[in-house]
Amino acid sequence: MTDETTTTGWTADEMMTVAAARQLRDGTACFVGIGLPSTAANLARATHAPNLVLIYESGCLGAKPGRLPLSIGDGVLADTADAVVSVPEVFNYWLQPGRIDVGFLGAAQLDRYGNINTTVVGGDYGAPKVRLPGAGGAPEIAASCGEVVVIVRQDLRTFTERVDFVTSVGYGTGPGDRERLGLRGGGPRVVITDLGVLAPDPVSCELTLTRLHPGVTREQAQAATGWDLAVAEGLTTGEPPTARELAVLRALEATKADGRRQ
Amino acid sequence: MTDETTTTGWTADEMMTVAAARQLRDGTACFVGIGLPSTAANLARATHAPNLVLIYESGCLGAKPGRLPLSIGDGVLADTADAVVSVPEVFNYWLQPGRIDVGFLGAAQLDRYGNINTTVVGGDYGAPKVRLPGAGGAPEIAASCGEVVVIVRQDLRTFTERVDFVTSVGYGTGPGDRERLGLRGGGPRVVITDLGVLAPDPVSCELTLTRLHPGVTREQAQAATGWDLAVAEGLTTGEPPTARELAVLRALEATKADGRRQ
Amino acid sequence: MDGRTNLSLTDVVPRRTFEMSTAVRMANKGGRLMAKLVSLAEGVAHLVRDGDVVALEGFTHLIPFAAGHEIIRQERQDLTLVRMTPDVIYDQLIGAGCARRLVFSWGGNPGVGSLHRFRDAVQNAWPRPLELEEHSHAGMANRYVAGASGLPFAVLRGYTGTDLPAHTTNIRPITCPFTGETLTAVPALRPDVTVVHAQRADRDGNVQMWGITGVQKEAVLAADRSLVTVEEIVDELEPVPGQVVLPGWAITAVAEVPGGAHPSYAHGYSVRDNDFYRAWDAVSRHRDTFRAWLDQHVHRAGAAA
Amino acid sequence: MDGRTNLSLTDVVPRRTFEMSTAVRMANKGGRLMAKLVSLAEGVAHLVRDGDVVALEGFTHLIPFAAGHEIIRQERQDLTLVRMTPDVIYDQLIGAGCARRLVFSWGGNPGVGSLHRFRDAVQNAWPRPLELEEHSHAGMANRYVAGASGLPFAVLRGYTGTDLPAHTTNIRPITCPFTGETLTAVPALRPDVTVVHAQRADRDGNVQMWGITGVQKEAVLAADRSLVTVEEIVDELEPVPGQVVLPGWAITAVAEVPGGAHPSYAHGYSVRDNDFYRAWDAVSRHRDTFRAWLDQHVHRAGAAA
Repeated sequence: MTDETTTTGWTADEMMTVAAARQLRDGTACFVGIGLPSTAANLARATHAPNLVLIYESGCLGAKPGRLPLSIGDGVLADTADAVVSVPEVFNYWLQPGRIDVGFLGAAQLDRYGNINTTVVGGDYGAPKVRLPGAGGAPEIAASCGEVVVIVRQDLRTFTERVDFVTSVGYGTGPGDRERLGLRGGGPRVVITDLGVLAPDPVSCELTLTRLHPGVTREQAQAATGWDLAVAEGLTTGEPPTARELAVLRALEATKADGRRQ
Repeated sequence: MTDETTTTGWTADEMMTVAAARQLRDGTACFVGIGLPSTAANLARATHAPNLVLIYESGCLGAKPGRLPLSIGDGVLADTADAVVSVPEVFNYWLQPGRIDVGFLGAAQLDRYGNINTTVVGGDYGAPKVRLPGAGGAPEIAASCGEVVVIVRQDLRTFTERVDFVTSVGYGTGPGDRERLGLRGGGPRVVITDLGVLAPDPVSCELTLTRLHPGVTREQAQAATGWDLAVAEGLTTGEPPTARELAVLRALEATKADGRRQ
Repeated sequence: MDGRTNLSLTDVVPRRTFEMSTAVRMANKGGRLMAKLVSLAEGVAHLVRDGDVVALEGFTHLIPFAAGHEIIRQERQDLTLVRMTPDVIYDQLIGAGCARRLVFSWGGNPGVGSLHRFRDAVQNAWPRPLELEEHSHAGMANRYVAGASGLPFAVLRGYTGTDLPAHTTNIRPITCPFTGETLTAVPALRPDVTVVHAQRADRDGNVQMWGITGVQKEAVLAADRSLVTVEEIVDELEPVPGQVVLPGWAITAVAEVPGGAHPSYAHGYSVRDNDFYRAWDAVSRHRDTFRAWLDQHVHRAGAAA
Repeated sequence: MDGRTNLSLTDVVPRRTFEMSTAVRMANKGGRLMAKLVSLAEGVAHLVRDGDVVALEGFTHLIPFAAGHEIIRQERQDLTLVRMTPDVIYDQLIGAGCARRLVFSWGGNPGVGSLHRFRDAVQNAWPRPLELEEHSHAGMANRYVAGASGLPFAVLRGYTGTDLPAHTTNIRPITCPFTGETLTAVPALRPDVTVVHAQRADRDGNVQMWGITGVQKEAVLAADRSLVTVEEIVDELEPVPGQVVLPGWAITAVAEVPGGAHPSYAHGYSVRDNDFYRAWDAVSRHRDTFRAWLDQHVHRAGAAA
């Protein structure tokens, strides 16, 4: 989270997290990565989606952490889970058959078809300019969850015409690609950024700006996008964070500091 | 067990069970089926092999039952096991990789190469004269244990030239067959019957009479065998049950009755 | 059964994930349903249908006998019965005429002997013919694993050299793409409905079982629909060593049926009634004694409940 | 370490079951060995060899840091390091120059950021070049499962459409022999040695762990040899909810190393030292600060022990 608070009383990261949390429907099962996805999912659970089922790849099914974990394997996740299963089981019995409604992913690079790179940037694979952590659970989360929500800060470095490496498939090279590849999940339903919300066009599968966060212009969004950004006809401006959302989010963030000496 | 006690003070079934128990070395891991194998394995554990590790296909690893279970899933097995694992795990992680030293099998029919039938007798598969229980864990026990011990009553119905159905492979049609089939366990090392002990000839793989129980003649053994029975040059007569073996075995058998109302 | 468990099941939907129909996906879209608490009769009425592929699992322990009896009482027909060890529970279902086909790996009365109703069906087609598809335990267990994993098949070292592959198309060779080695493939089991018994559930339908848990988790997760009978429904599932917990959202319905595993047992609640298993040999040996038993202990017991 | 644990390891034999040499099979014939209780230094000296394929597993929880430090102190070379999440522990081993090759699925400092020693090795070949073989978590987990199962490969729905298969020959398509569907195969992982940390062992070397148990069972069972460090050795393993028990006869050696997972944690014994993970970012960012840390906290700490 950046510390820069806008004149409207919240930061762009806070707006992004709140917008992402709002995407999560109560009673669904959500495969959660650490960082922004975990924060947003726990915000959703603490506000409008008390029955959101959080699945962490460490094997914690239905975790109900009272504070934000720093890692996907924090003890609080196991302590509060409905069941703790092995890592092979979480991938084979729970993710792979399509039991998880929503996969929640971040990205180092994202292209217009929602493909994600978290592996290498620049140079070539054997000698990259920047070596990133790699795939983790993401390729199969992107393939097998009912749908994918991407949360990522929008800038020219991240929103690239082509990702340098396809770590996780969005819509591939366009319509029909997921079906051709045999990917059974629905793919990215929405991309939440610090500027607004993008969704794939139902025909072209291209990520299209559908909503701006309050105070953000479409020009700002285009300037932060490395391709000619499609804008939805009915482009709207989203609701700002409510006082309750902000209060809960900030209280959650404060627990992350507590967790340092858990 | 038959109730017919010989003049020497033990039944043929008792002699068979004692002879089978003696085949189990202390400290080995043994995959145990219910019935005679379970009785013999528990007799071994109560006498010369206190560290015998009993594996039951219900997922009980290292069970130490104080009484004979009636089924492979009796509660006493789970209560006394070092670990209870799922049924897929016991077959995939424990049996299949060859972690179990000895597989202990019974048979409805057995041929000269130690192949076992527990599926159908007579008629054809679709309309058999006698429908038997089937394979259970036996095919993979026979394939993957370090070695197999067979315990079976010897008579013309059971010891047949050819089994009507190969449920579990011994030496197939003879030397080299196990290797050709890719079976990684050693196959039947010994067959214990109520008349004596047979072992595969090292060259021909044919089951060969190597030992008679006290009071049994080679003619009796041949008369109970549906093929021309090979007899080892150094055919010996085994030791009768010791007083301790008999006492422990009878005490164990008595617990089976106790178990009726466990 | 217990009055508090008779909620309606009309909105229960299949859970076959990717194989779900569009209509069902839509119905499920607003949120994942927790398992419904139902009566046993309701659960069977709504979830077990004529012609279904039905798995009643439980490896000696936790066998869902009460649910099997309810299936007999509701006179389900043409079932394909799936079970690693079709012991006394399937002897009863087969003898009652519910089954058209049996997929299994070991059909006996454990520690006692043969299943006479099963034999009568195979050898004499009584009360109706019974098709068999026969596997090994390792093969059946892996077929459930594949089903639970959303894979079309599983790979194992199994069946090689036996006569089993000659009698089904569901055992085939497969080559390792790395070593060239030949192994064995079996197709996933995907029952229409799986029924298991467990010790406890909470009011959200989260199920807890312990002791020998066999292949129950896999059988439930492999199925389109699932019904779990439990010894008791509790407010809070106290953790127990050796427990397997199935989240309520992975289960279709839960019914409280104390003693629902008898003559099998529920670790911590009851012990195996070995006398029953021994007595079954005589009861089941003849059609008349079997029918009399069925009438008295299943049909009339149900009417009294 | 503790005096009671320094039994000799000279008769410890590999456990690669069917891949065991004949000599080893004969040596093992008389009976299955229980896990030896050893000191950490002995365990690493006898079980981790130059050039080995080594897996140190533990998914955030129960990471065997102390064993990793002992490997650094004993200056093992040319290791192929295998791990789903080569986080701070492998950053240390890579920075110390022990590794030639890394097989992994996610290399980061969880919740903090990048691994600077890992990046320096990949981007600048410091202190030596590091070959990568890169997978997804699902692929790595299934590779361990195949290893534990004695199978040459595993099948999953994975990697499809990504650029990962282009960079290794260890991701290949496989066709379902029943449906014709194309899936993905990955080869079994069979480490020469796996090292894990657990809460407890008894004197027969039976090991008990609970909480998040990750892929540790599979990693141990997949390996030729195994070393388990534990918080304590006890007379009796009291059953605990969520426990995984590994029988002593499936493990090569056990060493009592209280706090051996720090800065990771052992559920019920310690908590994750999140400050350490955060501080590692600065410590590891530069070669000099890393070397100073290594000298003070690994080399000198070992000399003092």
